[in-house]
Amino acid sequence: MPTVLDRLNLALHYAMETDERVTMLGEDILDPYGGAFKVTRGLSTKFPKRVLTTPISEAAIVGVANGMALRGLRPVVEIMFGDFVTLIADQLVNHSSKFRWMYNDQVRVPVVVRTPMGGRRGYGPTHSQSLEKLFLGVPGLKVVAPNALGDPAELLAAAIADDDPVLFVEHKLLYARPLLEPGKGDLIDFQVEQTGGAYPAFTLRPADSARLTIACYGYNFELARAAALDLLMEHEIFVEIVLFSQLSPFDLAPLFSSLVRTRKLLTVEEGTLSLGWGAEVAARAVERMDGLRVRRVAALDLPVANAKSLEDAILPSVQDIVNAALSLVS
Amino acid sequence: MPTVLDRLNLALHYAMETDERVTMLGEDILDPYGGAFKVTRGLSTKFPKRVLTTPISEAAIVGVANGMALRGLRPVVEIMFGDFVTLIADQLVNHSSKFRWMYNDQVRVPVVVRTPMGGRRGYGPTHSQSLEKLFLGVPGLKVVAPNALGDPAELLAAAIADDDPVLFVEHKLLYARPLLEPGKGDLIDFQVEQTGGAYPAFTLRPADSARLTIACYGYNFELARAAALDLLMEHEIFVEIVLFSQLSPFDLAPLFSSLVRTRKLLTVEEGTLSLGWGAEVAARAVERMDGLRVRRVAALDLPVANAKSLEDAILPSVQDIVNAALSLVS
Amino acid sequence: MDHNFALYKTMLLIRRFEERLLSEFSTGKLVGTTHAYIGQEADAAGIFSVTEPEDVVFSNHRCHGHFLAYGGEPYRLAAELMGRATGLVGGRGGSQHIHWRNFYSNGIQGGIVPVATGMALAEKVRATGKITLVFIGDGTLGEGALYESLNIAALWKLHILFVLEDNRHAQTTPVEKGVAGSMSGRFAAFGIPVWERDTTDVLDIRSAADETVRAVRSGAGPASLILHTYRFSAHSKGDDPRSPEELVRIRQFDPLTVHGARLTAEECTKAESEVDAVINDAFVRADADPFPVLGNQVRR
Amino acid sequence: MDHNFALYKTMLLIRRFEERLLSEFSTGKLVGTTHAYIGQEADAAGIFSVTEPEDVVFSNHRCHGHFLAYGGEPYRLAAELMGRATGLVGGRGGSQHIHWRNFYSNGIQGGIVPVATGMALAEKVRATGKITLVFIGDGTLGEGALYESLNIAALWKLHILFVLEDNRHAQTTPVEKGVAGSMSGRFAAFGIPVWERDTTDVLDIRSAADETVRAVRSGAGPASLILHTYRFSAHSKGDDPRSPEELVRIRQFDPLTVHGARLTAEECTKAESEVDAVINDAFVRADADPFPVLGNQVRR
Ligand SMILES: Cc1ncc(C[n+]2csc(CCOP(=O)(O)OP(=O)(O)O)c2C)c(N)n1
Ligand SMILES: Cc1ncc(C[n+]2csc(CCOP(=O)(O)OP(=O)(O)O)c2C)c(N)n1
Ligand SMILES: [Mg+2]
Ligand SMILES: [Mg+2]
Repeated sequence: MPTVLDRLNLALHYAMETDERVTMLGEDILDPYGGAFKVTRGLSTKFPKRVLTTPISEAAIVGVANGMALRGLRPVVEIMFGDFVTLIADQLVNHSSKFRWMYNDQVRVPVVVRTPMGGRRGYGPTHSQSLEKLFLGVPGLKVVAPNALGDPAELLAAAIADDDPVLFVEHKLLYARPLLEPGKGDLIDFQVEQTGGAYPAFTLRPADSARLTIACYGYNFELARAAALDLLMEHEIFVEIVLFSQLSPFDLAPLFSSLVRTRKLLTVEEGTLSLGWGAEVAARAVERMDGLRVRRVAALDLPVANAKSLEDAILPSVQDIVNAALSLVS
Repeated sequence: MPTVLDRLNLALHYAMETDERVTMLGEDILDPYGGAFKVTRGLSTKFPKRVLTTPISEAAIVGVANGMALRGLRPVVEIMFGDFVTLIADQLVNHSSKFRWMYNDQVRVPVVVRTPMGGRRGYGPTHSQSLEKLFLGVPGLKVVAPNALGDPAELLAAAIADDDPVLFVEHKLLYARPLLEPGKGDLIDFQVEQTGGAYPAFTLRPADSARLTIACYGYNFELARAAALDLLMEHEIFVEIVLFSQLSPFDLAPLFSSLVRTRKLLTVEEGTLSLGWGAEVAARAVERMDGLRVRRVAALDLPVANAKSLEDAILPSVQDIVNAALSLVS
Repeated sequence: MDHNFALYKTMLLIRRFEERLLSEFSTGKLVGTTHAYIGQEADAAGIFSVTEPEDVVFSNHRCHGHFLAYGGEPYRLAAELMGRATGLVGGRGGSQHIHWRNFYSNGIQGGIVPVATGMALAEKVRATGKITLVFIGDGTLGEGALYESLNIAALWKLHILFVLEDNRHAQTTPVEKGVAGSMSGRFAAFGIPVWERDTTDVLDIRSAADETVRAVRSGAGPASLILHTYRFSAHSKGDDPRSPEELVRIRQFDPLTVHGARLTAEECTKAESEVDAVINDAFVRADADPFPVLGNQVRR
Repeated sequence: MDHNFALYKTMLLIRRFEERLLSEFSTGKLVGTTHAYIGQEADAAGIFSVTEPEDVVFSNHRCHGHFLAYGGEPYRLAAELMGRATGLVGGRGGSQHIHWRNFYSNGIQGGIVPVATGMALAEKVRATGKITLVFIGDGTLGEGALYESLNIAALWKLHILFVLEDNRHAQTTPVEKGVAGSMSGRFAAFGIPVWERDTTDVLDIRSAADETVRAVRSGAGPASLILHTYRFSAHSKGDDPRSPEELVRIRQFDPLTVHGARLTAEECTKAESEVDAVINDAFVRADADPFPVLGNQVRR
């Protein structure tokens, strides 16, 4: 199977081939290097004029992309590490996401900002964060994250085709992962339902009736599956998993369907706990349904340390998910 | 009674008088202008050397304050409008809040960033937002908001005395408000309990047993009280209000005490709904207590329009709070 | 001369529009805030007399003058400022956030500069022949995003003109407290050529603008135009900490007086009455327009 | 000469430290990433030979060389890089995020510059006589926060030295693709005096640094020191897209060779063996140290 990286790279190639408005911008994205994580590899060789390596100017790059988008192009920006989204916050919050509504729907801002997030590689406090939560709920901005189950190529293609700005969050550890196949490997015991449109959600239903629902996105689907396996093997607890591709706006219909069955919600994410993605998921779920039980698993509210012993303690583990699940069903 | 503005101004005067490490930085903060909202009025006349009017460089100003704090001073920065916190995101998230922990507790970063937030003045999409939610949950950063009940002077003094960075969020409409007095005016029917330390919370308990708890902060306490009055007069529903000064880290003990009594939570804030303050409040509440009912009132997930007819429709109203309360107890 | 008359009339239109606006605040018809262009009219009038209608413009918080000189309709602007559904952006944006044809504005200092840079890139890629203009004030030299954009515009030889209107103050901050070193050096450091004028004479400005616009349109890369000028009114609606003497002193540079000297008394009167009619019509019409209502867009 | 020997030894210490570090990655003792200072040693050695021990230093992602020349202990740095509790910051920071005495570093390009500017302000207010140094690379000229800081430092006459190490590449981007116009112009535009050298001779660098440090310490305001140099190893651990020819060509500027020519063969051997002992001790000791554990600080 191709890896997530292969598929993302393919989507970029395909988008550039089929739509000449698509333009790449980012730091060190030219061949032979092809970007810090190689996602843009091959593009500059094939499309030398439309692949622009930029100075180290995150704010301006996204600003430039906003301007390009306002004037008819479809820029795709790479921010080398997700930790630097703090530098593009003004462009995303006060420019990209506002123009369409503020100008009374007379313009569109088809910008995609791609960036790798996440830790577990020992990169330390400024190169390991999961900061997507800063932008969840920003009106006018979509936040989307690929995973190893849905096709990352289709997801990225949809983001590029979107008329509105999209922050596209790629977990570093996903790049090397081969795509999963429903019915194979540890998916064998799950029935997989896909719902939603361009940024689909996947509901994994086990053979027997589930006692809780795990909501997650991106790389944490890998941990969630491992936890589900453990819960089944060690504790005979069946789990449903709802895997989201679209993080914001929050469209939680498939989760609600699952919660009708299980009435117990466990959210899993790698960012710090407080006001993470899971907070809004939990809040919406309980506003909608009385009597739910809820737990969240996330990173400790600390920076991500460099030393592995600390990083492992700070970021959520499979065991943390299992423990939370057990406390939820107890 | 003095206004909130009077008390904030007094706190700055007092801090500069009593601690020569305290230094003010901000755009247009010199007399006779004294800052866009006059909070720094009089300071530059009294302490000409320690009040520094800056170029329009939000990121650098906060960076400079970080450096000053690392080297023994206690800077207080004014960001002219809260909408510009997007420009200081990198300094707050990747510098101010990280240094202490990242440097193994060997340094302190006693920075205060004060900024006016909020709408209802017809300032339009880039001068009316409530963006504090971007920084709620950032590890190492405190977010604090004054209100008209607690003493804003004491609150700001505490922030300046804090060894850790504090984002101090002042709602524009609070400035002109006179301080409230427990037992007077519309507070007459409430018993007010203060809990917590330097950034206290206030629990307002009505004469009779309450059917729901409203959690709020800052200016929205004004709306919450109006809603409570309406609920009592029109619907004979008693309400408890828990008013927070410390928004982050989330320390919700007084809310939990109230919820034990009411088991119904209504959060109120002016920022946009999705992943606002209320999301984390709701999530923590339901993680802790099974069977709670929850509603949130916030702005629509849209930019804040300039026209009053639109702004009023977008921002939460007293009637919105009343309606949500009624749906909660129904 | 026709062309002198047209320039005068543009400046007068701006002046009267802004005056009317400020007065409407006292009648309560306007809420929020505004930044009047009074004193700087020669900049906009001069520049837009040498641009093409299809050129792209990104303006800032002080955008009314730019918009009117660009050819924007006073009525639509008035309606926007009064929060009417017929406003340029349906009342959503207000004074600082407007858009019409190829004219855009936003209220974040500096943030518009990379956006304009990207617009210039798009026009270059699409080979439309349009140039892009972006307006900043002296105070906006404080914002880092500006320098990031200058670097990119120069590296990629974009067809963009950076117009710096130095009215010697940023809100209440005089340039000495806000700008170190030299203004022209800020552009020159990036290899961007600089045209600089210290004048309120619209003809001087027009000729400098003509040179820079030609340079940019020739495809040589970005250029900058630094115009030292004066703002006569307060920064926004608020108080003005400048001394009364200074306010009197700078009025001697009134661009209407300077250029008005080239017109006959009849021409001046004619301009005055034509402009009055337009402004009055704009505000009266706008005032009769409906307020916008919010569709049923988003859950509460 | 003692002083030539000391400079040589500092450079050698940096070189051997970085080499050892890179090799430890292959043994799996190190995880994460690192940015080696190999090739640029003369910059740090020259500069820190003329600063005072109490001066304040803010360094960037490529900080090991600065740290060692500052006088930092190789053992504590090695322990940090190996993620040990005895590391400079207990393993929390790693390669790019260290702090010891008045030395600080962080991994965000440009973000450290305003912080250093604020440090300089604090030292000035507290009249400590200390100056502040901040290190940036050519690529970091892309970041807006830098220019905001230059403006402020110049306006407030802060005692700060901006050291720009131009190793002609930012990661894989050659300066021609990243930096428009002139490097010195970037500082001059703000009225900040510039010292500029294109050399890897530590004595030249030392003398330029001496002049700039004196200028800053005199209280005249900020200054900048631009050092054009070469990076011999890859940007970080990753691949290096430069051609093998280029890598050979630039080795002729090896600062160890250039300055080594001033030493006797015995001196060189002596330096080599002393440095080897220190480095070996540092890594061996660090390797025996415990890993940090997280206290029970925060709820899960
Ligand atoms: C990022 C940002 N910071 C601050 C402000 C508030 N503000 C609006 S206009 C202004 C002064 C601008 O001065 P200048 O650039 O000289 O333009 P002028 O008003 O003189 O035309 C300030 C500080 C803003 N709108 N955006
Ligand atoms: C804000 C930010 N953007 C990007 C990076 C990733 N990055 C780390 S070093 C580097 C290149 C820096 O080049 P230069 O300033 O020339 O320093 P050098 O590495 O050559 O010493 C980049 C792009 C970063 N650390 N911070
Ligand atoms: Mg100005
Ligand atoms: Mg470099």
